[in-house]
Amino acid sequence: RSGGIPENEVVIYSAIGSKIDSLDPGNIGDTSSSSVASQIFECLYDYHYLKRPYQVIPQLAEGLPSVSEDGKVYTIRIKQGIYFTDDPCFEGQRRELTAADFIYSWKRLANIKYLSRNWWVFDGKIDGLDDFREYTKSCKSMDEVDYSRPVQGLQALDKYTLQITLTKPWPQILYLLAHLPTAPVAKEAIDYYGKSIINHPIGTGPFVLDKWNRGSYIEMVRNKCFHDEFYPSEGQPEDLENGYLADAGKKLPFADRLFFMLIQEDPPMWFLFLQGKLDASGIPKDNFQQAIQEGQTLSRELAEKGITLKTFRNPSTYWIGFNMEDPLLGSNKPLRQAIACCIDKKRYIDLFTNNRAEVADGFIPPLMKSYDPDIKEKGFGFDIERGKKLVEQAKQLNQGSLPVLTLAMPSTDVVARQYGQFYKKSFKEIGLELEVDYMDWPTYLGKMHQKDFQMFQSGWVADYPDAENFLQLFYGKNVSPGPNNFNYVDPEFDKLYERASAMLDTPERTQLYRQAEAMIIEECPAVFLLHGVAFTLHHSWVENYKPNTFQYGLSKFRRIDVEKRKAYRYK
Amino acid sequence: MTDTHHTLLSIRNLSTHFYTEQGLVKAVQDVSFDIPAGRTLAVVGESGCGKSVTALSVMRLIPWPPGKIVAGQILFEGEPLLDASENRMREIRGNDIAMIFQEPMTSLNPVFTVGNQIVEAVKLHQKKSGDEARAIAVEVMRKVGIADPQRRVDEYPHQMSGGMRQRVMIAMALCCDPKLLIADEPTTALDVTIQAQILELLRDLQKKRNMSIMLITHDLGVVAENADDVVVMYASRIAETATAQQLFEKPLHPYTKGLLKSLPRLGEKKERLDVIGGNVPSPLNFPAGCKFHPRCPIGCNDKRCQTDEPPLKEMVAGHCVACWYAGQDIEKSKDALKHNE
Amino acid sequence: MLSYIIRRLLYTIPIVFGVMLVTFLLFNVVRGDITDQIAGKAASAETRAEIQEAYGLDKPLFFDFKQSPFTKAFWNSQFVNHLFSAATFDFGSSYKDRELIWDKIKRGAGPSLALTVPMLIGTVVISISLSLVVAYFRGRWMDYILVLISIVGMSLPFLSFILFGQYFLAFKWGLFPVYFWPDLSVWQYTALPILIGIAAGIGGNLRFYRTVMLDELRNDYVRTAYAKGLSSRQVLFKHVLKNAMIPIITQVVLAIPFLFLGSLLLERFFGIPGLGYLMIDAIGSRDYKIINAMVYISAILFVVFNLITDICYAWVDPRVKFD
Amino acid sequence: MPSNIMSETKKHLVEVKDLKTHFPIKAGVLSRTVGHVKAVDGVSFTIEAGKTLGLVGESGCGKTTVGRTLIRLIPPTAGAFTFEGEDIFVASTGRMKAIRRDIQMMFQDPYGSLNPRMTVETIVGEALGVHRISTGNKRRDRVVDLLKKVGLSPEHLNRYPHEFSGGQRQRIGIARALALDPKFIICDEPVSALDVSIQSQIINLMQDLQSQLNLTYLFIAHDLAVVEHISDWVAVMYLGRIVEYASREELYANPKHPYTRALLSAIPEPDPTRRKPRILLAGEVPSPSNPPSGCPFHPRCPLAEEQCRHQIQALLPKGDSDQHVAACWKVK
Amino acid sequence: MTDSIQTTKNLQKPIKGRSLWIDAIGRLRKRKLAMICFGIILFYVFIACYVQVAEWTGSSWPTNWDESTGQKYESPNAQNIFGTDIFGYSILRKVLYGTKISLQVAFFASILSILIGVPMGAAAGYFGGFIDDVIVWIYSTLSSIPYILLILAFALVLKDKTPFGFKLAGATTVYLAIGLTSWVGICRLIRGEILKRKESEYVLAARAMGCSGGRIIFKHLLPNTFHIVIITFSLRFMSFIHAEVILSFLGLGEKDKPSWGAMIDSARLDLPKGYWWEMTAATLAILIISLALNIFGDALRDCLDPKLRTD
Ligand SMILES: Nc1ncnc2c1ncn2[C@@H]1O[C@H](COP(=O)(O)OP(=O)(O)OP(=O)(O)O)[C@@H](O)[C@H]1O
Ligand SMILES: Nc1ncnc2c1ncn2[C@@H]1O[C@H](COP(=O)(O)OP(=O)(O)OP(=O)(O)O)[C@@H](O)[C@H]1O
Ligand SMILES: [Mg+2]
Ligand SMILES: [Mg+2]
Repeated sequence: RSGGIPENEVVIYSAIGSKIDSLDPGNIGDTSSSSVASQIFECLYDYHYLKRPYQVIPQLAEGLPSVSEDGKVYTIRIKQGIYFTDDPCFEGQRRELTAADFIYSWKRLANIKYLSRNWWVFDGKIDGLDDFREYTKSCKSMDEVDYSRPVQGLQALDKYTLQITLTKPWPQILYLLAHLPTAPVAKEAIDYYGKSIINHPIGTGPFVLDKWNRGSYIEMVRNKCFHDEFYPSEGQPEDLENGYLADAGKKLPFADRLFFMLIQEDPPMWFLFLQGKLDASGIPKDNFQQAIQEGQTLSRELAEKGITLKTFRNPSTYWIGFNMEDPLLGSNKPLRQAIACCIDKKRYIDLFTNNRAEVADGFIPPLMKSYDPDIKEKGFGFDIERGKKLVEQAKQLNQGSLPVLTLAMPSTDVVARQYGQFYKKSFKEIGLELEVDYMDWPTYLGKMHQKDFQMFQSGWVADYPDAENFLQLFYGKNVSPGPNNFNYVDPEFDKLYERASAMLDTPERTQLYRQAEAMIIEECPAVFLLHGVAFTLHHSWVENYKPNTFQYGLSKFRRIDVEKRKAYRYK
Repeated sequence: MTDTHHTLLSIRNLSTHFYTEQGLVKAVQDVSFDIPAGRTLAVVGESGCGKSVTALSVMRLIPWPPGKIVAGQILFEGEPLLDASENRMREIRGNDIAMIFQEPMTSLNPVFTVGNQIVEAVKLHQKKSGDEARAIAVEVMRKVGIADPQRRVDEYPHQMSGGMRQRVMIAMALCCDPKLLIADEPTTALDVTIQAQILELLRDLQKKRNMSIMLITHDLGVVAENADDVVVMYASRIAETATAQQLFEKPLHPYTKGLLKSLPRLGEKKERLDVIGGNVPSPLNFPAGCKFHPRCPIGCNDKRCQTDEPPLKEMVAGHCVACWYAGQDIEKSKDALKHNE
Repeated sequence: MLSYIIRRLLYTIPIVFGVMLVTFLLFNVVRGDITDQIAGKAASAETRAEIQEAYGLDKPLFFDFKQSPFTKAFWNSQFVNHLFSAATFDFGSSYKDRELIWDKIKRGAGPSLALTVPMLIGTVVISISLSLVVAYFRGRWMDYILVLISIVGMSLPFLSFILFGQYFLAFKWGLFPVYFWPDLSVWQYTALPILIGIAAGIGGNLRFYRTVMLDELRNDYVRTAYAKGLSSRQVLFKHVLKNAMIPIITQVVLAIPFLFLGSLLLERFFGIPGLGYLMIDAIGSRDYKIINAMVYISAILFVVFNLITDICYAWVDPRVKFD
Repeated sequence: MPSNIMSETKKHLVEVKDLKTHFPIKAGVLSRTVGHVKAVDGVSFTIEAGKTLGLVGESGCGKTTVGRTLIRLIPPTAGAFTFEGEDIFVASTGRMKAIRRDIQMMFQDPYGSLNPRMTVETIVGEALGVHRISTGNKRRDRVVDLLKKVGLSPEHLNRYPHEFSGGQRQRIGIARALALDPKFIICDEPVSALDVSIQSQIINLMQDLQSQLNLTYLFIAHDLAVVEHISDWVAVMYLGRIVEYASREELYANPKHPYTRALLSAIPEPDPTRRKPRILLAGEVPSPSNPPSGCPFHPRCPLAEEQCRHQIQALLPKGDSDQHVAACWKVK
Repeated sequence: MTDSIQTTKNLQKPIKGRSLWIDAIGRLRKRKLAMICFGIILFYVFIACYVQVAEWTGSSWPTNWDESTGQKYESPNAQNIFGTDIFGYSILRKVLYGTKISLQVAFFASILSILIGVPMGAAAGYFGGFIDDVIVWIYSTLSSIPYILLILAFALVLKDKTPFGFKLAGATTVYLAIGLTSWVGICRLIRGEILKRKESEYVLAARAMGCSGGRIIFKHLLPNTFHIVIITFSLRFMSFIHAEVILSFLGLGEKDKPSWGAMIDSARLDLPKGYWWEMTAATLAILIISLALNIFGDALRDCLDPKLRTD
């Protein structure tokens, strides 16, 4: 093959839909970048590739952490013999991963001069780290910060033992230790490359960056220094018959080279997939009809080509939020509820998502353990009559007619406009008038931060499989500019949240979560619309393709049948 | 035109019309004449009588719309030009028949140097290299009396005086040694010394290369000195054809007579110049019968003149005239008219 | 003339200054600042403050008039810093991904130009040639058909050209690659987008040039040229074309500065890593530094090419005088 | 300038003093000025009100340039032009507009000077509008009147310049210049493209107007017979300078300068039987950018001597009258 | 003048003098195709006005475009001649309704840009010197700033202002913003044309006659550059129809009302799914008016060129 790729190499081609801004794990904030950087960097923990519900397993750590009685001190052993990939910054030495690297990386997150977007991960959680952050404020620049300054809560007991002391019990830390921003980086690399570190990601993962043509593609090759890692030998019962266990116990990764092609438009992506140039693809909205038949199975045409469809739930919920500080909406519960009644969620899903979603009644997505199967009864379904009645109540409450409401829409594109039209029409059904304010993302963010809006369309994709991640969105201390954009403050809810979030995963906690959810539904700071369901397609030559919504570094599991692909391409 | 010279260009019953908004302009009607090789034919006549249009018709350069050659035949060396292909016309234009346009100011391309425009013609027809062509261009420019031609070749038309532009046009037409030169008022913008020089040059070329010239001019002095034959046109028709000698000695058509009379002559002390009374008829609105009759001392009273178009009759050998009363003394004719009544 | 050129080049200073002032104002007054964008979704107030400090966004927009103009503080404003960065061609790095802006421009300019330059040349050459043909055949079927085609071409949205071209020419018939691919050479993956760009651009250009040509075609010098025995081709492509050059130059030369900005849609649909999206992206994400750099470069290019146009005017048409 | 011309006690309508107009010659990519075309190089003359000065001369000697400079279409390089006692070259723009009502020009290039997108009516009538003289039907009547005077018919009112023959265009130009009833008309070859009968009509018309309205003409022409007929005074130009200046009778009867003589002898005779001897000028026509030293005519002059090659003689009275001046060493 | 030329005997009443424009209109009348095209343009304008009036009077048709008349994505059928869109709205109604916004924006913006660009370009070209410098400075500055940014700024500045008691809202902002930013192109073209023509003899003649600079520009020079103005108008017109949507995109202008540009924009998502009718309907609407406009423009151009006049 041309392009300087050796004939016998196994190459995986994937598409990414938006530009990668950074491959520095400390500063990564979007899923595209995460899915690329996760091939290079590893965290202490990871999710199991096959098992469901999602389960955290050690990655760089030897095992799960040992937690102290009070739930505040975590002691973690790190695997020995894990090396950063070879790089000029290590001056020819092999560089082993140690506990100190974690401490350095996390202090770096805390370093305010580094301007990380991921400080929220540890914000207020680790003993002494906030003081370190305070200290960095006094430094003139990023380089001046003295990383040798001790932090009480981050101790390396020995070369391979890491001890974390929390300010309060926080069981979700486990998930965050599987979150890419906490991946370790080497201080030598940071110092050596300085500002251009963004171009030189140096990690411990299965692949290393070979070429990064920004705005075009990223090429990675197998990391020669990669530690031993093996394909999982257990999974769900059905995984065996689905062939996911054929490679059990084999050394990872299977591929020699990865290409991440930046493809921002759907048509070329779809064409490339059909031509066999891309190994896997989502289904563009445009081509859904072509790919998926009635009843959500793959169309004959594609099935004959050997293409396989995989569907899976996303831990996501989308909603129309209300600004509870808005003088009208905040004090008019019937109005909020009326709005909740007026939206035909089924139709919404049908029109805009090709039915790739489930109706949401509450905010906890069905894939989470704490999802309440009876939620339907509690929520506000589509009911015009009820909506009209509620509007009457709302009018009374408002002592007169209702003014025009405005909705902040974080996008100006066609789809957003269609949403807008849909909402307007729906509001009209129950006699409300809606004005939709389309704006670009930064403007929207600014408005959110300044609480300068009435309603907004938004959603949340959970960072980890714990409903706490949703609950915190309504926590009184998290109001804007924090994640609680509803500016919803309810002392009772807060108490509930505080209690539940410090608990380990028990049925009691699930109960509390559901109780909290019910409270929110009743108070109605948001109209929950839908939970996402993802559809992906892959070609017959891709083996071990099991979707996983929390884990990003998946390329290492994939195996490619090169001959089959060749045959397809040249057909 | 009883001559041993063979006929180079022969125009037969040529009619060219313009289809304008206000109506049909019959700019040339039924015009026939011959130009023998090596001779000069002068075309004189009223301004607007169709001289330039006749010339353009020969070149087949009448702009369509609105103009069109509607009838007639033009034979060049026996070849019918009106049937020739556009490719054939291209070979003829510039090479066999060259034309000097009446408006030297606008007829030159404003964005090319005059040298460039001459060289272009030379290269096209003589297959000369760039330097040779330029040398030829400089040479013809010198011949037509342009000072400092080395520098002037690189000037643009707007930098030249009217006379110079006219001489550039002449140079352009002469540079390819055409067999027939159509010169539409070639010396109007030239002073007499230069005019004499240019005419001398033309005569010279004529002698050397047996070139024929169709000379359109108003200057009867130039006609007298240069033309062998003369065609007098009036209101898009031929009024009279004769040799120069015959014409100046004994003009037959009343228009020609009037023309010669109104000529200002050197040394002649006149308070007012003689004119032909009456107005030029508009081509949209020609009078019936003889077109000159409203201005003609006989015609204005004569029935036949007012209704019937006089044909071109040969009165003496080589002297034709289109007038019912040609050859008769005007006074006599008037008497005759009275008799008739 | 030399002094004219020098004088015009000196205009670069007020023009660039004006452009930068206007963009700066637009950006700060109209668009708000970039802090939210950098900070991410859950940033605390202190992070935001820190970001402002790090990027100098906490400085006054213009001069600090409370200070005396002789102190450093007076000059230490955002605007002065931007001017300074422009004057030294040191644009710094992008707010968004922290890459050096020069690197971005250097990397993107090649592909952008590879796309747009052939596109411009193709469009201009083809549409001028066609326009001469059309003007010559004015009023005959050839003219009508080409006019019809060009109007249809103009009415169709650009996107349909792309979708159509990509689907049929590339995907269905396999004549071109569908998209950029690392093992393809530049001319392979730009061929189709160039073709599409030309096809979409010809309509309007053809209409424009046709009008210009028609205006020249009836002048007397054309008659003279025919009288010399030149063929229609020579008359049209030499005499008429040069006289029609002024509007053509205006159209073409002044399109050149924009070439380096690339073509947004084509780049996105064909994966050409050019500069097309950089500007739009930067406006969308308020990456003022990128905008500043791009605007600065295009202002300079614009002034230069404006001057070139004027010199070309005088060059193709000797009647045009400048002093 | 000899005192006898300038020191006339009579008040002159037009006084031109030492007029110079030079065009820069540009070369190279940067169009640097490499020299000057001295198109007009020191020309002085005066015209009494109601009289005609004929200006004849070599083609390219600067006649048009003199005319254009006088109405400030070309900036003068030096000199002064006094019209009715007012210095035109220093007049303000507003004043110029008023002055232009009184000074009109007939252009040598009839076609080029007619706007291709204007009908004859607009072309001829425009000046009436510009100077707020008449509007509407009145204006049209005036235009029709003018057209008739120059031998065009009212049917031509709505036609555009390209639809006319050369002579007809020239007459449109004449009508335009006459529209304003100016006091002074610069006629740049106004009748060159006209056939003799129309030419006579026009010249008669111009003379009639002159006697009726006391018009003053600067009459540039090549046709010496016409010039003789219409002019009171005649100036002969050669290479940017006046070489001879005399009253009509004097000049035609008794030409002094060799160039004038050559000119007169070169007039074609409208009679094929009479061929007269002709003074043929030899040698190169000099160029105004690189004029020969001394008398500009010397390279072509049959009388030229050593002195002519080095020195140029001022216009001095020659012959019987001091009104007859010429610039030649050889004639007394 | 006894022997001066007498007029032809059969002198009819002098024909009424006409100007270039009256002449051109007279000639246009005789061209069938051009008149048909003019009729089409009038028809479009009529629809636009009708919609406007319907909106003022609160009449239901066609302001009821946002009422479902069928299922989503119905292909063209008897009830919905052009089919329906994603919400089941009739595309025919949307096209009709969209006429108002699209025409309004395209017409006014092109006229505005010509009204600004032509005199500016002419003044720069004719007077040269300082005036030229200033105008060149203005348009260089405007051209160097990214168009989107500029138009956004103009639109934001204009939005909801009430100059002379006239509220700028909706489409008005859009066409003002487009018009105020897009005159640069025509300005440059006209400047070039004027530079080329200002030294011609007929301009000298006009100056000699005492015409002022303004008169020379407007009466003598501009009529000779009309062909450029006309073609620019018709080209601009079409590009503005397409561009209108950009501003709506930026959250300005008529937000949720259909215009042809917006229809094309949303239809592009449907096209790959095989729902071709919305795109087709909007494109056809644009195509027909642009054909009409271009053919009419060409005819007008020809009629304004006296050298082409015939019968
Ligand atoms: N393009 C045209 N459209 C309409 N009429 C025209 C056109 N060209 C010429 N004519 C008319 O045709 C007639 C003959 O014109 P032509 O140019 O041949 O005259 P001419 O004899 O050359 O006169 P002159 O000596 O003045 O040049 C004139 O009446 C003129 O008005
Ligand atoms: N715009 C210009 N640029 C440069 N040189 C010019 C320009 N206009 C005229 N000249 C030169 O000035 C000289 C005089 O020109 P002018 O037109 O006055 O001559 P003229 O006496 O009118 O000649 P003619 O009788 O041929 O019209 C010529 O040599 C001409 O080339
Ligand atoms: Mg003629
Ligand atoms: Mg002259």
